[in-house]
Amino acid sequence: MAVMTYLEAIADGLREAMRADPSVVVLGEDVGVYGGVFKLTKGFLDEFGPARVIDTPISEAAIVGAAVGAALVGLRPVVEMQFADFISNAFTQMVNVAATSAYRAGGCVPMVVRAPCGAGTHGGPFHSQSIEGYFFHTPGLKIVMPSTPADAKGLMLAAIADPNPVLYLEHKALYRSQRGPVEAGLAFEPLGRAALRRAGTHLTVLTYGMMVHRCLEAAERAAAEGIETEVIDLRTLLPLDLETIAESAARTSRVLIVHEDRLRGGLGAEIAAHLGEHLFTSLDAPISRISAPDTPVPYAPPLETAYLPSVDRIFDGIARLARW
Amino acid sequence: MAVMTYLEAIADGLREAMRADPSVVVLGEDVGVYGGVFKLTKGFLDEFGPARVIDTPISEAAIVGAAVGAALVGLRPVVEMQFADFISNAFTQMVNVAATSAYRAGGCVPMVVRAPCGAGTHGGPFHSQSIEGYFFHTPGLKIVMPSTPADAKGLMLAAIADPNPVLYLEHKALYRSQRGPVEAGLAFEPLGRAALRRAGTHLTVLTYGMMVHRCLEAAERAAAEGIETEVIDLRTLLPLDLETIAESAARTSRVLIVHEDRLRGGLGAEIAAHLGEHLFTSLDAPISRISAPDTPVPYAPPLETAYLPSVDRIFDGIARLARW
Amino acid sequence: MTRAPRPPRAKAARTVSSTAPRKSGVVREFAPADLERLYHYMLLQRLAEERVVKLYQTGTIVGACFTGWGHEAVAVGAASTLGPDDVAATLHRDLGARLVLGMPLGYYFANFLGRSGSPTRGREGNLHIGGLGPRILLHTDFIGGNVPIAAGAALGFAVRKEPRVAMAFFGEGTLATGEFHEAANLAAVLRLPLVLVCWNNQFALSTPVAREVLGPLDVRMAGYGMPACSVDGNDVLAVYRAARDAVDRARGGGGPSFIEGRTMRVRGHSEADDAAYVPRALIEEGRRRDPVGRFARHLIESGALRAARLDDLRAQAQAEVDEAQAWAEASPPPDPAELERGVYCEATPWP
Amino acid sequence: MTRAPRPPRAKAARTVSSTAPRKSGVVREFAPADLERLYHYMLLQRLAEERVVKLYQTGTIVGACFTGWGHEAVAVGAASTLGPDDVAATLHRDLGARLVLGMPLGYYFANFLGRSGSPTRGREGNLHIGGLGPRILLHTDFIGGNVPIAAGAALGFAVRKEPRVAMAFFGEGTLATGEFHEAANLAAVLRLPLVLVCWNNQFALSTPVAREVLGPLDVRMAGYGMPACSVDGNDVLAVYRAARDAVDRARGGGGPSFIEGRTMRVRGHSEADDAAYVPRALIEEGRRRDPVGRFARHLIESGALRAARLDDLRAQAQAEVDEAQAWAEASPPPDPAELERGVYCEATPWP
Ligand SMILES: Cc1ncc(C[n+]2csc(CCOP(=O)(O)OP(=O)(O)O)c2C)c(N)n1
Ligand SMILES: Cc1ncc(C[n+]2csc(CCOP(=O)(O)OP(=O)(O)O)c2C)c(N)n1
Ligand SMILES: [Mg+2]
Ligand SMILES: [Mg+2]
Repeated sequence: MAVMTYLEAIADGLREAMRADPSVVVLGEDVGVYGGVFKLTKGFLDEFGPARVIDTPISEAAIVGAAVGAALVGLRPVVEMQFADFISNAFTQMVNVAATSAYRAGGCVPMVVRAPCGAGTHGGPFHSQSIEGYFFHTPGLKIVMPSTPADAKGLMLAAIADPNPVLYLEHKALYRSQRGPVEAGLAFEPLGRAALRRAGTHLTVLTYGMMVHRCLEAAERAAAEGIETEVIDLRTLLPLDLETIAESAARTSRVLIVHEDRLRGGLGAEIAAHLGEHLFTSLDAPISRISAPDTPVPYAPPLETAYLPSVDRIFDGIARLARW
Repeated sequence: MAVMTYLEAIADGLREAMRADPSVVVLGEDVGVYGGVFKLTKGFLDEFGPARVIDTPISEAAIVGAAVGAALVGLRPVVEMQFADFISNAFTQMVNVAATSAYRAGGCVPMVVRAPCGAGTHGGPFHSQSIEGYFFHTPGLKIVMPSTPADAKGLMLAAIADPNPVLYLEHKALYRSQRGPVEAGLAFEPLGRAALRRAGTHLTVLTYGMMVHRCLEAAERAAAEGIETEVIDLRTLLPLDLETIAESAARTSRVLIVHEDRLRGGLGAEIAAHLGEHLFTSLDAPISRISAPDTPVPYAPPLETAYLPSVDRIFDGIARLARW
Repeated sequence: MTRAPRPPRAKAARTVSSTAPRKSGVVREFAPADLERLYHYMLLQRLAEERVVKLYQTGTIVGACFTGWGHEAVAVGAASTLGPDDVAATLHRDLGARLVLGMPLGYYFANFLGRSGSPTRGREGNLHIGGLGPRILLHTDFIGGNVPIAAGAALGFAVRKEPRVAMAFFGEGTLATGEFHEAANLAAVLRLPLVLVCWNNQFALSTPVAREVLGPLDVRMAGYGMPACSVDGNDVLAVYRAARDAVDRARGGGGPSFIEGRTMRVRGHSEADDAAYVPRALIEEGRRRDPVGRFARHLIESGALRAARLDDLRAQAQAEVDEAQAWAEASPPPDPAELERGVYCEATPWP
Repeated sequence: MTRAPRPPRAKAARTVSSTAPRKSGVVREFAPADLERLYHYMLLQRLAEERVVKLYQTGTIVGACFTGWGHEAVAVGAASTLGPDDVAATLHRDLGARLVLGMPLGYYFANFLGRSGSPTRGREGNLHIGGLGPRILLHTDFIGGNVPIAAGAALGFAVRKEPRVAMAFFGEGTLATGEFHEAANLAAVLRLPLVLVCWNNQFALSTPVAREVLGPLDVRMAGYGMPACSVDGNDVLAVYRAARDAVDRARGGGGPSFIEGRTMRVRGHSEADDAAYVPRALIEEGRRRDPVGRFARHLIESGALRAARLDDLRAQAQAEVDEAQAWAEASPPPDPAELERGVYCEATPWP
């Protein structure tokens, strides 16, 4: 199996889909000639031509809206947001148009919106955000966020295959830092299934995105102190794999939720509320959450470092919970 | 004390503020000549003139953005969204510009965005939404939602007085259905304080907006069966009055959260997660949530009725929890 | 998703013998059957909306009630230039366009009445029907929001190199919106086969056009780099001619065009609005220029149709309205058990 | 909020004796001190950005690095027409405008270096400084998003009937955005005292202007119902004259105006971009038309300034850059304990 970076794996999935089906097209700002600001679609214009790799003006609302229209007439558009942050300009088309199409009129909108997100690259408040918290509340959308190259490709293919609008979150800090084996061809990774990254008996850590790697590191440290941590990578954030989550939580009876997104109204809130209500009698400790603080993402390295949940903080959370 | 409808009370608060300070202005679509689609600003144009009651083109993003700019040079703009649903067009200006101003640059943005929201008026998917779930996740914003005429006026005045951007949610179904005594003059109701609507010992119901009235009705029914329900009206949704909430929850040891907004990622999730973590040892039953389902708001009366949490559903939730 | 049976389709008026007394240019330019078809759909919109207003006034219809009174020529004239594979994004004054594109009139009543027989299964209200199979694109209440969708459909045709055209309908106030702007600009830059049809009815709710956008609309839109024109929106043939040129240009790879149809909103914004803010003179003048009556007179004077034939057509349209309403009323209200169904589309295997 | 002491202010070059050898129209139109001031700020932007590029290349500055190379004439020429109470919404190529409006150069370095001394206290990066007291409005990274804010400031002035003007700076790609459109249209309809200053540097990142918006920018903007013109954006005096007229008109109640300053982005979009997609010839031609060098030559040829004086000015500007950088480097990095402070403004009693 080929070894690829997270970024190469996303591109590989997208390329395979475009080779498999001429109705898959890419559109966004600077995706063609430039190959995208992260060079993810580099070479796509040459291979697929300007009719399928479409450079657009700076118009997020129209880009997403056009993807909806194109999907309605049979294309499978894959939109690139230059940075996830800018998707707020397309909020209406995302949550009110694309997401409600099936429910209101039975119209399928098979489209993917790629959103390079996350902090750690000194991008400041508008080039670093986690945006899942804004979309998780929306019926009709699906949201995925891979943490490994294999998932990056598999989930991209599954997102394109899905007949619903899918928000595909790719963490900028993982683009080149993550390398791993990736299957060739149409190697789908089905939506809606969490992945067990580490088996454990003392507590369950639920996480996704860049935090998966920090949680695994913290779990290793905890193991050195005799704490066996189970780490689950959610992968699909909407719809959540509640079955897998609940099974593990019931088994370990202790749950720590870790995400990079802000605390208030983040995914952790819904998961904690859900488990707290349905596993009330089987929990031996309060469900805890570790996340970024409720502030914008600061630019200066000392602030940005303090902003992101660290391995130390996660380790402390694990230790506290295990001893509870 | 004068008796007013909820709508009259909002208008009264706004009028008093405009009389007290010439820097308070109203802007939005059809707010002047027409007096707003709900006639809330009827007569304002005559009293305050076109310089302070400003009819704008259909441009939600520019309206909110202009309010930010006007606030930065010393005005206290009060924006009217014709319907809360359309605020998605101004999402960038709300969450990324207005809300982050203080944190990023220390710039105060004293502005209020009025959003007529809520279902029950056969408005369909785009004239009926609850939008707090989309904004609750945002640092730097405040969110209020009155349930009584007195609060409607008091919170409007406090929202205008606040140096931060405040999203003021007004429930369309309460506009003319709620009547009550309202103090004259600048009768402020401070932000950030929940209100005890009904004292009880067996369980705590946390709610806001139109659901306050349904919860009180359900609580009365429960009382007939010997269940003493405490009903707390959150009033300010951001920042939450966690003190009052936690005190009551700890005292009754049973919590039911009721809101009109959808379940997943709604306010109830954060409140349940917070209380579940901090009151773990003092809760005798799982924190339960009652809300609308995770779907758009349907139009047809039978569907819309089934969509909204009913007094029956709330009563059953109270009874179930009390017996748990 | 459970779907009620399709209601009867709007009948395109059958051809008349073209042995009319006098002949004129119009008769030479248009086949009598085409003229009848235009008139038929305009009349059908008018009569259907008259009926819905009655149902609203008697409380049978709840929520909001919009009509396209005075907009029939723009709706029918423009939509009639579309080919069988073309699509349109419609809005709240263009019922006639939906009918021309094949929407069964029963759907209109079923949607207003919130019945399961409507394509939205009662989930949407009043005119907010869309996603009607291939030809009528997903509806959105967001003013301006339907234009990116239409541009996207046009993009789809361009990508596939299909000789198809997308049309978007909207009012003049829509030109103020960011979504309209981004979509019109995108279409111009990418030379998409899109036709932008604007009914300028002088008001956006209570806001006069001069408070929405300054200057002539066609001049403004020409600045986007697309052919733009302004025609009498109460003259169905003028609209038809302008739209035909735009559709041909789009189909031929000439990119998007903009058409302003000048008209007047002769009723309130919705039936809940008495339009007290509109000078009476404007409304009366608008009524005098009523596109339906005017076209009827024109058909007779030009010798295209006999008065008796007009009466037949009215009777036939009236019957269609009765039939459509009956069909809708026979359709059951949606079952609350359906409330949570269909939030997602069911997976179709890909690729 | 703890704030570091203010850094030294950019020194406006002192007046020279106007006994220059030859006299020309320019000298008659502008006082020598004004010409020097224009040159001073253009040079200051250029030298400061050269320094920042060095710091970026050596890894001292992290994140993104943008410069306004070739945009100095638009930035300085337009901003110099503003009065002491006027405001501007700036963006990423207009450092000179911020300096003209009184931003201490030290803030620029402190923000790039993420130091607590910057007005953003290290929370924002690179050029994203804003909310600098009364004159420089809140910055936003969202292309197009600063125009509604500027329009709102202008609205505030109009409401208060204050003779003040708001100016917004942006590039040509910004014209494609919905926020720009809505704000420009709003300003036109409400006749707000707003001046829209567009540097057309031919590219929006990799996208040539013809793929962002079609047709001449000034023609398009005239369609919004506002006076619009296009000038040589590398000629600071041409920009100054156009902006002066627009500012006067705005102040006089004549509403908004649009000014296009034609120039060329002679470097990459950011310093991480080698601009391989830009024809070399375009860049070389842009370099030849470099506004700073060109203005220097013009000042000498017109007899406004002696060559020796230019050397003094350069030395003085270089010293200011050194001083500003030193001030910034002396400012401590933000304290992580500050991370969660200041999300809300502290209440000020009202009314
Ligand atoms: C984004 C958005 N803002 C506001 C509204 C409320 N609204 C519905 S129709 C309308 C007026 C539209 O005017 P115009 O485009 O001229 O069409 P007309 O109703 O005059 O036919 C408004 C403001 C809306 N539907 N969408
Ligand atoms: C809403 C939004 N979309 C995309 C971006 C990413 N971006 C930053 S600058 C830029 C190009 C802007 O082009 P132009 O307006 O011509 O200014 P220039 O950079 O050429 O000076 C883009 C696309 C952004 N900042 N905001
Ligand atoms: Mg109109
Ligand atoms: Mg540019």
